[in-house]
Formats: sequence, C-alpha cells, structure tokens
Amino acid sequence: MIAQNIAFAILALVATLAALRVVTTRNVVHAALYLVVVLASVGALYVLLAAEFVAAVQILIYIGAIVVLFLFGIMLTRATIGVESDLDNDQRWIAAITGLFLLGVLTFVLVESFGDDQLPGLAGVSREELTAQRGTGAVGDAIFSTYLVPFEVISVLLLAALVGAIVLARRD
Amino acid sequence: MLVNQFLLLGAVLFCIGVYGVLARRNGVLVLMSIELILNAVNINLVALGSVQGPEAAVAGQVFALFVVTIAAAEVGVGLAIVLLIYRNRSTVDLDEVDLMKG
Amino acid sequence: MLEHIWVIPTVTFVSFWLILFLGKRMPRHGAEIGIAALALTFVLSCVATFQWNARPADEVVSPAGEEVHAEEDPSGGHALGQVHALASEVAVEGEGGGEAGHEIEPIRSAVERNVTWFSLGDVTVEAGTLADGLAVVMLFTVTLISLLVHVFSTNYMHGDVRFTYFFAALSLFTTGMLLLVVSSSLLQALFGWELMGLCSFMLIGHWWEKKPNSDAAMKAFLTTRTGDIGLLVGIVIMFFAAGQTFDIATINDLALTGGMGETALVVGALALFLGVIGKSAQFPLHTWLPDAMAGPTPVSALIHAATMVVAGVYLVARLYGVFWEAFDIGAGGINPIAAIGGITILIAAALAFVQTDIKKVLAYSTVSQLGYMIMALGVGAWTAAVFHLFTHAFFKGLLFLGAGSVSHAVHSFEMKDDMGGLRKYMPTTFATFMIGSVALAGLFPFAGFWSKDEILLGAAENGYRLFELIGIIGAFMTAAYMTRCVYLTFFGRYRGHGHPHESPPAITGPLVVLAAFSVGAGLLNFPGFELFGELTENRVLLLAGVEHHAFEVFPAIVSSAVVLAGLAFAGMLFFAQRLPRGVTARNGLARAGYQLLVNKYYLDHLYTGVIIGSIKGRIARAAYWVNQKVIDGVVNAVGIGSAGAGAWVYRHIDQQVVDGAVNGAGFGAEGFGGILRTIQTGRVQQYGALLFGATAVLALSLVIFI
Amino acid sequence: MDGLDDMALTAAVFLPMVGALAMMLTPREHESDHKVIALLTTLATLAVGVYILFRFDYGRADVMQFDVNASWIEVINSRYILGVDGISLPLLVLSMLICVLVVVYSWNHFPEPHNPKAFLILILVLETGMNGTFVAQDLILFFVFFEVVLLPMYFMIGVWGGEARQYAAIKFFLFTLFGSALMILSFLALFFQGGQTFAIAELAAVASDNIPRSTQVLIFGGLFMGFAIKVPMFPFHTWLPDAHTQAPTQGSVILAAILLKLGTYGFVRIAIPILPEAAMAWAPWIGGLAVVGIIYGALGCLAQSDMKRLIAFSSVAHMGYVMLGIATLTDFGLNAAVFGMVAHGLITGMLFFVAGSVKDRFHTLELSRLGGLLIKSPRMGWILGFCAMASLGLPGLAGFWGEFPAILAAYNPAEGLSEELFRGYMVVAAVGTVLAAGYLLWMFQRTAFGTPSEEFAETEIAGMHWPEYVAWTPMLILIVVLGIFPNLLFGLTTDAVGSALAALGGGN
Repeated sequence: MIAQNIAFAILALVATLAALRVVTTRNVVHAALYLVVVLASVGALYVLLAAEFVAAVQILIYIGAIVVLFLFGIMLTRATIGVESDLDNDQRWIAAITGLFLLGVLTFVLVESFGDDQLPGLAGVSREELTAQRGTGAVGDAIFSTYLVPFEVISVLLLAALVGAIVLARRD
Repeated sequence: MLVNQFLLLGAVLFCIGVYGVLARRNGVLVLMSIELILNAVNINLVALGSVQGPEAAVAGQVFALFVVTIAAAEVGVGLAIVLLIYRNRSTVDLDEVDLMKG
Repeated sequence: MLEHIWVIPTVTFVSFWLILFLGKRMPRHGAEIGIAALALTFVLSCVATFQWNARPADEVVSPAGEEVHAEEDPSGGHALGQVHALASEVAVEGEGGGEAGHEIEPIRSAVERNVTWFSLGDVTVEAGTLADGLAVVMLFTVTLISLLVHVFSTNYMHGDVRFTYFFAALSLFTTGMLLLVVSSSLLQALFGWELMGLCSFMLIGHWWEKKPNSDAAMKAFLTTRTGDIGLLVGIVIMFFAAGQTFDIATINDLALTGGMGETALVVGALALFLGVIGKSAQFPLHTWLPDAMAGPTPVSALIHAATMVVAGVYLVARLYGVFWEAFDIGAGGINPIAAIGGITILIAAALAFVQTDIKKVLAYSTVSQLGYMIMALGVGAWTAAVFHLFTHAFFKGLLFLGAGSVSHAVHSFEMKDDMGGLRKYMPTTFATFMIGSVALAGLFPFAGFWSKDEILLGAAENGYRLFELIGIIGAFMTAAYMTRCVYLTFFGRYRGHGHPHESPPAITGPLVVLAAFSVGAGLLNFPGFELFGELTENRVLLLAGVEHHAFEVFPAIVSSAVVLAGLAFAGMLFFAQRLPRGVTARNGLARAGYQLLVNKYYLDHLYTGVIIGSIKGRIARAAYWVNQKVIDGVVNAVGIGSAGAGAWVYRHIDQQVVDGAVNGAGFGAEGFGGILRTIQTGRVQQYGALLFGATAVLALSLVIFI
Repeated sequence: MDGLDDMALTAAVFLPMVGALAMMLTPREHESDHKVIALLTTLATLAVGVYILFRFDYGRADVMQFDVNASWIEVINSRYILGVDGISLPLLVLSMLICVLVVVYSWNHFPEPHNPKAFLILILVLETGMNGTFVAQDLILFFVFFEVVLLPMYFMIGVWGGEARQYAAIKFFLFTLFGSALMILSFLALFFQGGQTFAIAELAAVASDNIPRSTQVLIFGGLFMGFAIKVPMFPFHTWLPDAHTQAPTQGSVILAAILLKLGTYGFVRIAIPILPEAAMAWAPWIGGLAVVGIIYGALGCLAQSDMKRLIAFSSVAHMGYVMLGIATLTDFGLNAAVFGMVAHGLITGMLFFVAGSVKDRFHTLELSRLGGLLIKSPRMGWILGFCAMASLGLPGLAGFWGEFPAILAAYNPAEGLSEELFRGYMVVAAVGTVLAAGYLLWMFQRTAFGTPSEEFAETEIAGMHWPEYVAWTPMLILIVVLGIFPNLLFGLTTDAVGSALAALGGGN
C-alpha cells in the first residue's frame, strides 16, 4: 500500500506541475511536450487503478496520435518555435479566479461527499481473478456486448469528425 | 489509497484546464487545455468505477475509452478549425476572432 | 311581456350589429334599421306598461317588513300574448283595492326572472330582468325619446361622413340604457352603465377630426369613469354585505330589514353615490356635461333626456332601500344626497345665465334639473323624483331637438351672434320650444309644474325646509334663464347670416310629439288621479315607509308665483328693456333709435348691465370662475400632475434607479461593474469565463442550500 | 379512443417539433413551403387542442385528465407526467390558437432580416415550450419546458428586433435566467425536503407536512423570484418594455399573450398548491407589489411617447390585477387571475398586432407623429379602439372579468389575511381602472383621432391585408364572447381552482 501511495504522490506531483506548465509556458512546442508528460503520468495512474488497457490506450492514442497532431498543428500554423510573449490574453486574472473558485467548490464537494473512503483493496484478489474481472479481456467483452451500440455510434462520430476535419482543412 | 486522492487530482487538472481554456490566446493551446480537462474526467471515471466493484470498474474503463476516442475526434476537428482560421486571418489569436460580437 | 322584457334591449342590440354590418348597403344607410328597431321596442314597452298596469296587486307589504302574499296566482305576466289583459284592467284594480283593508294596500309584485350567468366557487351569479313600475315607465320614456331622436337624426345628420356609424352607436347607446333599466342585478346594471359610457365617448367624439371634440369625449368618459371607482367599490361592498349576491331586490330588502352591517351600508352607499355623481353630472363632477355639447345635437338630446345622465338618478331610485337606510333619509335634516342635489341646482342654474351657446344653456339647465331629481331622492320624495325624471325627459328632449332645429337653420349655436328673431322664420320650432321652456320653468299646467311641485312639497313635508327653499330659488332662476334664452333665440332681430327657414318634417315631427307630451305628461299624476304614483309604487317604498304626499294648493300657488316672478323679472330686463330705455330716453330719440338698430351693441350693453347689476350675475360669475379655474383646474392639475409624475417616475426612477440597479448588477468582462452591454463582446473565452463562473456559483449555492 | 387520449397531450407538445424538423430539412429558398408547413403544423396542433376540448370531461375539471405518467429520468425520480385540468386547458388552447394566428399574420409580415425558415422554426419551438409548460406535471419537466421557451425568444428579439435589439435580448435573457436559477434551486429544495419526488401532485400532498414552515417561506421566495420576473411584477418589470419595444410584432404578441402567463401560471399551479402556508405569508407582499404595479404601470404609460412601449407598460398594470387576484388566495381571486391571463393574452396580443401593423405602414410608433389612423385606415382604427376599450376593462368585453372579480376578491381575502390591508389594495386597484382608461384613451386619441400629421398626409396607407383579417377575427370574437359569457371560462376553472386552494382549507 505504501509503495502505491508513494507512486501516486510522485505521479500526481509530476502531472500537476507539468499541467501547470502546459497552461503557463511561453513556448508552444514546450507546451505540447509538457502535455506529453501529463498524459504519461495519467496513464501510469491508470495502472495504479488496475486499468491497464486504458493506460495502454492513453499512451498509444494520446501520446502517439493526439500530441503528434498538435505538433503538426503548431507547425502548420507557423507558430514561432521559441518563446512568445503574448500567449495569454488579458483576462488571465479572471481565469485564475474562476479556476481557483471552481477548485475550491470541487474540493469542498469531494471532501464533503467522499471524506476518508478507501478504494477497495485489491491485495486479496488473485491475478487471474483480477484479469478475469477487470482486465483487457473483460473490457473487450463489455465493449462488444453491453456497449456495442455506443461503440458503433462512436465509430460513426469518428468518421464524421474525419470528414469534417478534411472538409474544414481543405485548401480550396 | 483514498478515493479522494484520485478525485482531487482530477479536480486539480480540471481547474488547470479551465484556466488554460480561459487564459490562453493561441487556439492550439486552448485545445491542449481541453485535453487536460478531458483527462481529469477520465481519471474520475476510472477511479469511481473501481470503487464500486468489478462491473463498475469495467464500465468506468469503457467510458474512459470512449472519452479518449472523442478527444481524438475533437482534436482533429478543432485543429482543422484553427488551421482554417489561420489560413483566413493569418493568426490563431482567439482575441481576434470575435464574429459573435453584438 | 313582463316576463320576457329582455327582448327589448336585445332588439336594439341586434339592430346595432345589423347597422354595423349591413347599414352601408341599405338604401337609407342603416337609419331605417335603427328606426324600425326603436319603433318595435317602443311598441313592446307600451305593451309592457299596459301589462303592468293590468297586473293584479298581489303582494301585501307592511312597513314592519312582514309580508303576506295574496293567494291568487299572478297570471297577468306569464304568457307573452297577455296583451288582452288590458281589457280586464279596471276589474283588477277594483279587486286589488277591495281586498286589502284600509291600512295595508296590496301592490303589484315585481316580475323578476333570472338565469345563471356564471358560477365561481360556491357563488352563483345570476343575470336577469326585473320588471316593475319604475322599469316599465323608464322603458317607455327611453324608447320614445330614442325613437324620436332617431327620426330627427335622419334629417339632421343627413350627409354626414359617418351617418351609418352614427346610427349604430345610437342603437348601442339605447341598448345600454335599456339594459340598465331592466337589470335585476347590480353587475348587469354595470354593463349597461359602462356601455353608455362607451357610446357617449363614441358619440360626443363623433367629429373626432377636431381635437376639441375628442378632448370633450375623453373628458366625458374619464370623468364618469372617475365616479365609477365609487360604483365599482360600492358594488363590491354591496355584494358582500348582502351575502354574496348582486341581486338588487335582495340588496334592497336586506338593507331595509337591517340585514346589513351599518358600516358596510354607509360606506357602500357613499361609494355608489360617487358613481351617481359622476354619471349624473352632479357637483363637483358636472364639468363634463357642458363640454359634451361638442357632440351632434341629437346625441345631446339623447344623453340629457333619456339616457346616460338619468342613469345615475335611476340607480339611486332603484337602490333606494340602500340609500334610505344608509343616510336615514326618513329622519329629515340634511344628508349627502340632498345636499349634493341642492348645491347642484343653484350652481348650475347660475351658470346657465352667462352662456351664449344655446346648447350650453340647456346643458347647465339639465345639470340643474338633475340636481332637483337627486335632491328629491335625498329628501324622500321618491315618486316626485321619478316623476320629474319622466317629465323632464320630454321637455328637455324637446328643447335640445329644438336647439338642433334652430342650428340646422342658422348653422351655429351662438345665440348672441347668429340668432334672434327666429320666431318669424321658424314658427313650429318656436312654438314647440316655447312649450318646452315653460314646461321647464314649471308653469301651470305644463308637465314641469306638476313634478317640480311634488318635489317641493315632498321636501317640505319630510322636514327638509332648507331644500324646499333651495328648490324655490332654483325655480325662480330656471324661469329667468329660460326667458333669456328664448328671448335671445327667437325675439329681437335676426343677427345671423343667410336665410333661416323652417326645418323639414323629419325634424319638426319629433318636436311636435314631444311638445304634446310636455303639455300632457304632468297630468298623469293629476291630484286625485295619480296614475303615475300608483304605477311606480313598489315594495321598497312600502318597506321603508316612504310617503307620497298628495297635491296641496297653497305650496303650488307659492311656487307658481315664484316662477311667474322669475319670468317677469327676466321679461322686464329683456322684453320691456326698462333700464336701458330709461337711459337712452334722456339722450335723445336718434341715439335711442341708433342703439335699437345696432342690436348687437345694445344687447351687449344690456347684458353686462344686467349681469353686473344683479347679484345673481356675480354669483354666477364666481361660480363659473370656480368651475373653470378651481374644479377644472384641479382636474387638469391632477391630469398634468399625474402625467408629470408619470414622466418623473419614468425618467428618474424607472430608467435610472431600477434600470440602473439592473445594469449595475450586470458584471462585464472588464471586471465587476461594467454595464451589461460589454458582455456582448463576441469573444468565446469571455463567454466561457461567464459559463464556468456561473456554474461554480450555482454549484456552490446548491451545496450550501441543500 | 383511450390510446388516442393518452397520446393527445404528447402530440400537443411535440407536434410543433415535428414540424420544425420537417422545416429544417426543407431548403431555405422554398419560402412558401415553409409557410405551409408551419401553418399546417400549428393547425394540426390546434386540432389536437380541439380534440382535447371535446373529450375533456367538464364535470371533473378539478382533476388531471389525459394524464400520461411514464418513467423519464429515474436517477432523480423525475417522471414524464402530463395532464390538463380546468386551469391549464384554457391556457393550452390559447397558446395553440395564438401560434396559429401568429403564423397566419406572419404570412407577408416577416420582419427584417426576413429568413422565414428560421423565424417560423423559432415560433414552432416556442410553441412546444409553451404547450409543454402548461401541461407538465413534474417540476423538472416544467422547468425544461419553461427554459425551452427562453432561447427562441432570445433569438427572435436579438435577430429580428429593432435598433437596440441586442440590449433588449440580453436583458430579457439575463433577467429570466436569474429567476430560473432561483426557481430550480427551489425545485431542488422541494425535492430533497419534500419527499424525493418532483411530481407536483405528490408534492402538493406531502410538502406542507414534511417541510418546516420557515423553510417553506424561503422556498416560496425562490419560486416567487422565478415566476415574478416572468410575470413581470414590479420591480422586476424593466426588461418587459425593452423586450416588447424591440421585439418583432410576432414576438411581442407571443410574449404578451403567452410567455407572461407562464409566470402567473406557475404561481397558480406550483407555488400555491405545494406551499400554501408560505403563500399565506407572502400574500400581503405579493398583493402590495401587485397594486404598486397597477399604479406604477399606469403612470409609466402616461409618460410614454412610443405606442408599443405604452402597451408594454400597460401589461405591467394588467398583470398587477392578475397578481392581486392570486394574492387574495380565494376562489374569486384565482378564477379572476386565470380569466385575466386569458383576457390579457387576447387583448394585449391584439394591441401588439395592431401596433405592428401600424408600424408596418407608418414606419414609426411615435405618438406625436401618428394621428388620423381612422382616416387612413378606418377599420384598423376601430379595431384599435375596440382593443383599447377591452383593455381598459369595459364590461361586456373579456378584460372586465380579469379586473372586477380580482377587485371583488380583494375586499374579502382568504381567512388569515388582513382585510383592512386588502381593502386598501382594492381601492387602489379601482383607481387604477381610471388611470387605465386615461392612458388607453389618450393613446387612442393620439393615434386614431384627428387628422394625419403632415408627413403622412400624402402617403397612401394600405388598408388591412387578408392575413390581418384572418389572424385578428378569432381574437376579436373571443374577446366579445368571453366578455358576455364568462361562464365559458369560469365554469372550467372554478373547480380546478377549488382543488388548487384545497390545501388552504377550502379556500374562501
């Protein structure tokens, strides 16, 4: 348990700091790289929660696909690869206040409602059982049985997004 | 481990994302901030799922997967829009984009 | 017919719609529909009157309030075809007199028929008709006058731009009055009452292209509407005081038998009387009536003689139980109704002296005569009041139509500038106008004499000496100003332009009919005969113990003498021209002849001399000044003031304080305190900030409150 | 037939949506197709309304009929409950009728920037929201419909409005949203404190027992804000004149005829039956604000120079009578209120129609520049006069039955309320009738009487068009018919009002 807690603390710290850098750095490319760090930490957190398939997808799709997309976007819009001074707009303070306020409210709510609730320990559960219950196979089963319809809808959505992106980005 | 560890981390990431969405000028950076928000949500989904037992854990993971997928789609479309704006106005500065001004 | 009296207003109402939609396509542009409808209602009213007369006296009421119903079935009113009952009239009368013993005489019970109108909760409100002596007499009067006015208008309004529309409005106007007359419930009466208000607005403002006309129309509507505040409140109070009913008969009974709370009764009666003051143009809300002369003359005749202004008097007469009990009329002394009536008599009569417009003289005269009626009701002379209402309708209608006939000839209403000497040119008009004038003045044996005399007698016998005196002074003034009016219009030299000529038969016909009634109507209550009193006598009067006093010779002689004195006084000033002739005689014949020739100057001199020389003139001027400056001033000031207050409130409070608060509360992008508009920047991120902020606030409040 | 009955209300609510969908699929250029579809849709909806009218059991007007009760959002125990009783039926049918007439009137009166497709779709969406609000018997469902109305109206004002349309639209939107926020809070409080249900009928049965009195008063406060802003009551009325002045004619008509009624309907349907004790506590204040509104609205009218703005202020005064009726918490008062809602809907709707047509012809509504309408277009002038008379509460026309019974009820308010206070209110309200006559006649005199001002003396002014005849005639007829036979409406509402007041111990 302690090991897990230490791992969580490190990952959470890294994720938070990297996320803060994402929204504060003055270099667009750096922001994308910090984002990679955040995403990777979050992926590792998923492993802590025994969700290895999600962790894998997180790494593959986010870091492999989305960040690459971002980098392409940065390059295509010919942003300066270097320090820029005016990446933030003039309502930074309002944004900060809003964010902090929101954080306060959320924290309050979460502490009120979950308090000291523990995650159910997985120590007593055997590896086989765990895999059978919530492993990649179980997730796959669920997707193709219980959540088949949403899955199909998501596919259509992806297709639509694809078509939309092409239409929007087309040069003529 | 406490449930709240994960949930609070989610809340922190969420609020950072909100700040980014509100404070950033560059369209690409705003999209990145949105990714932060989505990740925060994902953490919540997976964590809350595993509180409730195996079935819910699977449900949480599946939902997280869907969100990842939608995030990909959203980035695709979002970047396409940013590109289009850039092409038309030679800038990705969202302050300049005020077509909805009354 | 008494059972189905609802037919009468319905006929005119249907006629209104017919004229409105078909009138323009008819050969006479709708006039024929109106006249036919009115003729029909007149016939029906006559039938109703005869049936009422033939109705057996079947109800015995003693002043103590216990009542005994005679066993016989009141078969008189059940079938529509009961016109034949006319034949048995005499027999029935004999029967009624024979049975009842000498102390308590049976009377005819009113025919009331109600249907459910609507129900609210457990209260059912009924609408229906109440036919009794008062109602049928009013029906007769209203339909007759209205019919004659219709006939008169066919010629008088000939060629008017809105001829059809005018007749439609006349029909509706009559409907309003008829509805009021036959109503069995106060709420329904209010319908007729306000319908008349509407029509007076339409008709007074008939020539709305000119602003003064539409101003006059608005003034009439708003002034009466001001009184209606009281009427509304009064009806509400009566409704609850009488145990949630609008039924007039029930309210009267309850009021007289002590079934109502004292406070509610007095406050309710005062409130109702405010409505009467407005509608019947009593002091101090009488100012609209002279202005209402802006309407076409037939409308004035209708308003003054048979509808609208007498509605107030009728309401008091109808709800007499309430007023009797609330103001303790039987006790003598002084009470609001009599006081208002008395003040109105004198003030209006004095004002009539200084008018040069013939219609305005008549208008103030109407106000004054309405004062008589109200005063009569206030002193307990109920029958006299209703009788005066009845006779006044004829001679005032006659005078107005006569004035219309004159103006038809000279195209003006200015007596001093455009009239004079018309008796040679318009003999019929002159003769009828003279009859109307002496009837108004109250000369024996014309109609006005009988009714006015009864009022004075009633005031004296019931212990209202002061008001008897006022009545006598009023009679003197009436005689005097009518003399002046007649002199200026018909005597002396013609001062107008063009060639006046007698009016066509459509105009003179109604004049002759009305003249006949002005002569003969008074005989209905001839001493010893008293058909009118017997006809209208009702349950309320018996319950209250209102007494009707028989004719007495001595007071009649006194009042006649006063009237003659008034005639003589004015006659001396105008006809004999004593004062000026005395002056001019000393300065030589040539100058006197010159002054006689230059009629206008001569009259002006005489006029001012008389006015300034007489106390009445001074009073009149003061009254007129008060009228124009103080009362009208207050009305105007209130109008201007409330418009100003409205403007002020709007400008300073609405637009700055309330709106300012709203705008101040809007938080803008540049931080809190920006005005609302700056939110609308079109920048997505600012919208986003608002969205997230609002969500957070909402979430917080959710968390805190629940 | 039972199957049809079950479907009836759902159809009444969602048919317009179907029409709107069909129009979305129709290309924008086919304007006449759009008009026909919109007209057919509204007519079909009205037909459903007529069907309901025929099948309605008038002997049991006090209970919900045509009720539907299906599961909806189970997590929060919010159910899809629809139903009509004597109070909602007239308003539902009025809403359907007005929508038909507005579509007819729109036939050749599309305001700039034209675009009939979007405009008519907005009207249809509005109709769904309005019909839904009147039949929803579940608080969340009610709230959803209540809010559905907001957006189309916002766009209608913001896109098709006058010069200051953005300001007016945002003001309208923010005001109403603010009220809604407090309202939903109150709904949630009811849910959590009143027995975990959103069903109005169940809440009415249990809420007053479960919730402590002081909390009830607070919750009522939230509801009050939500509804009072919509009504609008003084001092929350300032959005109304702006919204009305800027909105296109059709928007004004719908706003005046139906939208304002959502607030008063909320009081009658939700606030009073569920929280009767709190209503008693609030009634004196509501009554006070109502009479202040009556006088204040009238004064505001007297200060106006713009015809539409004047009519808008008169709405404040008239809704004051409705609220006074509600505040008395008696049979009479609530019946008067419902009657007042319908009457005000018809009359003020008509006034806005006429004002819109006047503006179409003269391109101004400045009272100082108008005049002589009776010469230029006599029929329109007389219709304006008729409506003015109806609006000032002339007996025999519908407006009277909204005013007089309210005044009557104020003389004798529900047991527990101060008689003296309410009698004072009564007198003030009666004075208000004179002021109403004053400003309406003044407006009529300025617009209709006299001769046209010089700038319009030569202008040819078109007479009435056929869409105007078709759209106006039913309303004019209803104004007269309801004025003469008030029982048509009172007979319907009185039982339902009785049951709404049952919680007060039998009402009066």
